Amino acid sequence: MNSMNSMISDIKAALSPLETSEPAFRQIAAVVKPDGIHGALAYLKNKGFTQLCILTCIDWIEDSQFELVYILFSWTDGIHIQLRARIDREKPFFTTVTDIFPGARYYEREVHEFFGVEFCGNEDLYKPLFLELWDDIPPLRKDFDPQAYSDSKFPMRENANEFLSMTGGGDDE
Amino acid sequence: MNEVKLFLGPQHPGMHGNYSVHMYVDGDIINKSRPTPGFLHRGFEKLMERRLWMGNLALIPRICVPEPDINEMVYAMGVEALAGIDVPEKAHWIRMLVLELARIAVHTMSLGFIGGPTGMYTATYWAIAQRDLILDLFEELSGARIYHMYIIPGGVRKDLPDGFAGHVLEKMAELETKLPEFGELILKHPVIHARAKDNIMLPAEVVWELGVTGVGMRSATGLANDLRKVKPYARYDEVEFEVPVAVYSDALTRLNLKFREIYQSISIVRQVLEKMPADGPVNVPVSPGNALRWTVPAGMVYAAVESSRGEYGYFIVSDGREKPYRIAVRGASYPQGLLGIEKYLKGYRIDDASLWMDTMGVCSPEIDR
Amino acid sequence: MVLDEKDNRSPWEKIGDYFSANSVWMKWYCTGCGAIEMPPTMTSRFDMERLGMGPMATPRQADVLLITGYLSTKTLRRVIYSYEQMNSPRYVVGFGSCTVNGGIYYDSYATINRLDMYLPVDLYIAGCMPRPEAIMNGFAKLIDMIKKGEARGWRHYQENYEWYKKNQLDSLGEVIIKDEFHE
Amino acid sequence: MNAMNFVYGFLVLVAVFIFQTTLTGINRKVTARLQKRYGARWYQQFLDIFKAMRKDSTSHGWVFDFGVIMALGGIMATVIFIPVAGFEAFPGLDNVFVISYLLAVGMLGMAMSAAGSGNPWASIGVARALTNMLAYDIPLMIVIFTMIFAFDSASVGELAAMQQGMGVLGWNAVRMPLGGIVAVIALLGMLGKKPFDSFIAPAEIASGPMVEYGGKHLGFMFILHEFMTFIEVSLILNLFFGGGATIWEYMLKYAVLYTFTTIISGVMPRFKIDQAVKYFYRVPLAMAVVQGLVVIFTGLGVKIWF
Repeated sequence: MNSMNSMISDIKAALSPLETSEPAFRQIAAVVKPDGIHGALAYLKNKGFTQLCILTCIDWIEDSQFELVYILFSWTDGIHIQLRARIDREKPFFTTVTDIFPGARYYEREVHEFFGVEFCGNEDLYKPLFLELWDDIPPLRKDFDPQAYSDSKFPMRENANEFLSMTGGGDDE
Repeated sequence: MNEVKLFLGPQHPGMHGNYSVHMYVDGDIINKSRPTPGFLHRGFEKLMERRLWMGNLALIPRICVPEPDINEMVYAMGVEALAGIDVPEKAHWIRMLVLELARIAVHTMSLGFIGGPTGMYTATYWAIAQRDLILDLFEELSGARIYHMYIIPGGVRKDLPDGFAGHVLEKMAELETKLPEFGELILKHPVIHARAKDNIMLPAEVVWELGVTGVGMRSATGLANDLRKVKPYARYDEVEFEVPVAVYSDALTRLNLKFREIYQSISIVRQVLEKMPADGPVNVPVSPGNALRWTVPAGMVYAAVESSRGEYGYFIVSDGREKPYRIAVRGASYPQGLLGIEKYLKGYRIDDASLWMDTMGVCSPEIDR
Repeated sequence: MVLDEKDNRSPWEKIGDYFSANSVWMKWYCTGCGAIEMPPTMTSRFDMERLGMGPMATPRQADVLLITGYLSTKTLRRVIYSYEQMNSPRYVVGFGSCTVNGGIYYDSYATINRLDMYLPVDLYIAGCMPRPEAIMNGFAKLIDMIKKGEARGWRHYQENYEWYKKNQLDSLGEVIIKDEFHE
Repeated sequence: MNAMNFVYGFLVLVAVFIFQTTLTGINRKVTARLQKRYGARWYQQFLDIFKAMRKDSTSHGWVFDFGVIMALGGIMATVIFIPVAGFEAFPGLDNVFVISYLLAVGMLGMAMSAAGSGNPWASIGVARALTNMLAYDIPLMIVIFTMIFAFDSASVGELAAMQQGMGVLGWNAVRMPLGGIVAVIALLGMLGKKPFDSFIAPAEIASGPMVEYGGKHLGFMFILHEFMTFIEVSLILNLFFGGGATIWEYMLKYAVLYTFTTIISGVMPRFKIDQAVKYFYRVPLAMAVVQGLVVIFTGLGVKIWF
């Protein structure tokens, strides 16, 4: 089992990350440039990080950037790695990593559906996955307001007694 | 060749939960299948950004309905890592107790649900009744049967009630007398063998390709890849337990593994009750003042626990304010429930599709969120 | 659902309602998390079959549609489709606070807030989620209502079809999905 | 054959319906007790049928409607020809072949109707039901032909009468033990009890042929199912367990045999359809052939018997 320190120095040497940190017990965070993600994932997979736990995205609306997060896990070392890269929010294009981790396919579809990030090379990207007949901006973007959407689409109940008065019930119980 | 399009689900008795597998069949054989999630999509990740750090406690257990405690645990672990909270010793042990009881409940239920696809309804009836005994324990502990909201950042909500340890031991003893009956009825039944043996295979290379964890991974690779062993959380490094493994993963092996894990969990529960400190605080206040105005320092952390279906994790981002900036959920059944169904259900029969859902442990609410 | 006060059922309808009340088959459709309390209600501990209730495989065979919890729009389309496949007399039971007013998901972009805008609900069972005891109690109440001829949501749906359809279309855009395979 | 025969026939139908439906209700309770619960009321099956008859129903075209009527007519006609404890509404017509061909009319009606609904699950269910029929029929027919050969009679009533008078030792199930086992296994298949119920499996094909039936159509299907159960159990009872000298003996034996199949099915999962066929063509078929050879070439159990 490699120690955390040697792993961090390995990563620093091989990936030349912009920044590394240790956010939690046995967890390493590394920020790389977007074009370095592919190489970094391939390198880490060879180092024993064989499992892609999750691929997700963060919307930094103030910086006008999306941050893609790849979390890998090594079952031999018991270490999680967060690999992060920022891409432009206005031009959210990225390449797929399904050639390295085939399991990323559905995560990419999900990120595309919820954030609108397009992964070139993932052929199923444009099929709807979770949402059906969606007619607004991707819902997990920060500028999407679910309350307003809900109010406009799904009417609320005006008062609590309405149902009781409608059915004429409520008195006998 | 005359292909027929079929919907297995969402309203099909063989489907657990609101999930759908669309397939093209030729006779009984599946030629092509495609998972259709999203029927349970509630937009949790968005809703969590709109709730306070403490307010989220009510929301998170609803992500995985059969086993809600893992949600509370990962959320608590992640927030504690971000805010640098040290959890009192006793709280760790109580958390383990809750998690293991939940694991027993889920495994018992999933053993019983094998009755759905195979038609063994008697097993279902018996197993659900056994699970109810554990839900009674939860009710005594937290006041709720399903959604407990018991594990909170900083510890657990309150101490164990008086006499709780005794009740747990009683129920465990009763469960141990009933489990051999299930073994007899389910795992040794020749017709179940005919249905489940050499069926719904999961080869080791597929495990690595999809990223399947949990029982699926352990039954195929022969490695004891359990987060409780590999990266212990709470006090799992201080209890002794085995992780059952196998090198040939068919539906029957996975059932067997689940059955053996129940015994391991019972043993962990006993050890926890033995080694737990008798007194001491069970939680620490997370903030000096109003917990509703509590802010968590900025940072990003990934927390994961071993659920009954595999690695279950939250990726939590805080920007230092009163609400989380983003929380992403890694559902444990994501790989086998989506890509697995799409790629590896081909060639099996219609009857086996729900067996896949059952033995792999596909939990639709955590896929949809 | 405005009820006319006096009981103007013919004797045949009364006999029919007696049979309907004592043999209520529910549609096996787990629409939300309340479904996790259905297995205990059905199985050995609470044993729903005592009341003559049992699960049925398809909407054609069923009498009562259980909406077990929140409904996402994607599910609501299927639920409406299922409801319209059922043969009358048919009943709808809403489980949990999510069907009453959206519950904890009041601000979600994917779930509806009021079930009775889209389907004629005969009975709500409160709770998040309702315990098996509450479910049994609710079913006993439903049986009572059917016996007295009070569960007339299906007739209300027929009479006010345009109103329901308008609500459904307003919220969902399209009720029936033409291509579920997305190809 | 005069008017009285038809009156008898009608009375038989009414009596059979009441008896079999009551027994089904009691068997639901037996299953419930097996599953450690209280279970439905004994008359629940009546309530279910009358409730279904009360409901509106949806038609899927004239083939769908006509198939139901044809099936019900065929099955009801078959019931009248079944001899019960020496009583026959139409004496002399209780030939095995008459019964099995009339039964086929009912089966075909069901298949036609279900396929007429246009639902793919129903088509799969019908295909499975016919495959299942093919599977259990061959071993059972070998045993029945052996019996006809040995006793020189194809009349169900005569075959039943021949077994009476010797107590248990007279039963064909004892004279031909392998054949008796084959008959009980085939009965499970005929009744659609587990492990051979893959054609109506709810969790696999959403109850198969029944998938589109609702309301009155479903009520007819339930009545049809009760009659069909009566025919199948009666056939096995008459041929292998000596029928009954009195009506009470017959009813008692019938109830025991039917409850036995229920209990077996309570602790069984179901075979997939291909496994069911393989199973029938392996064990029961071999047993049936061995039984046939033994009876035909040695006469053991028929000519040589105490």
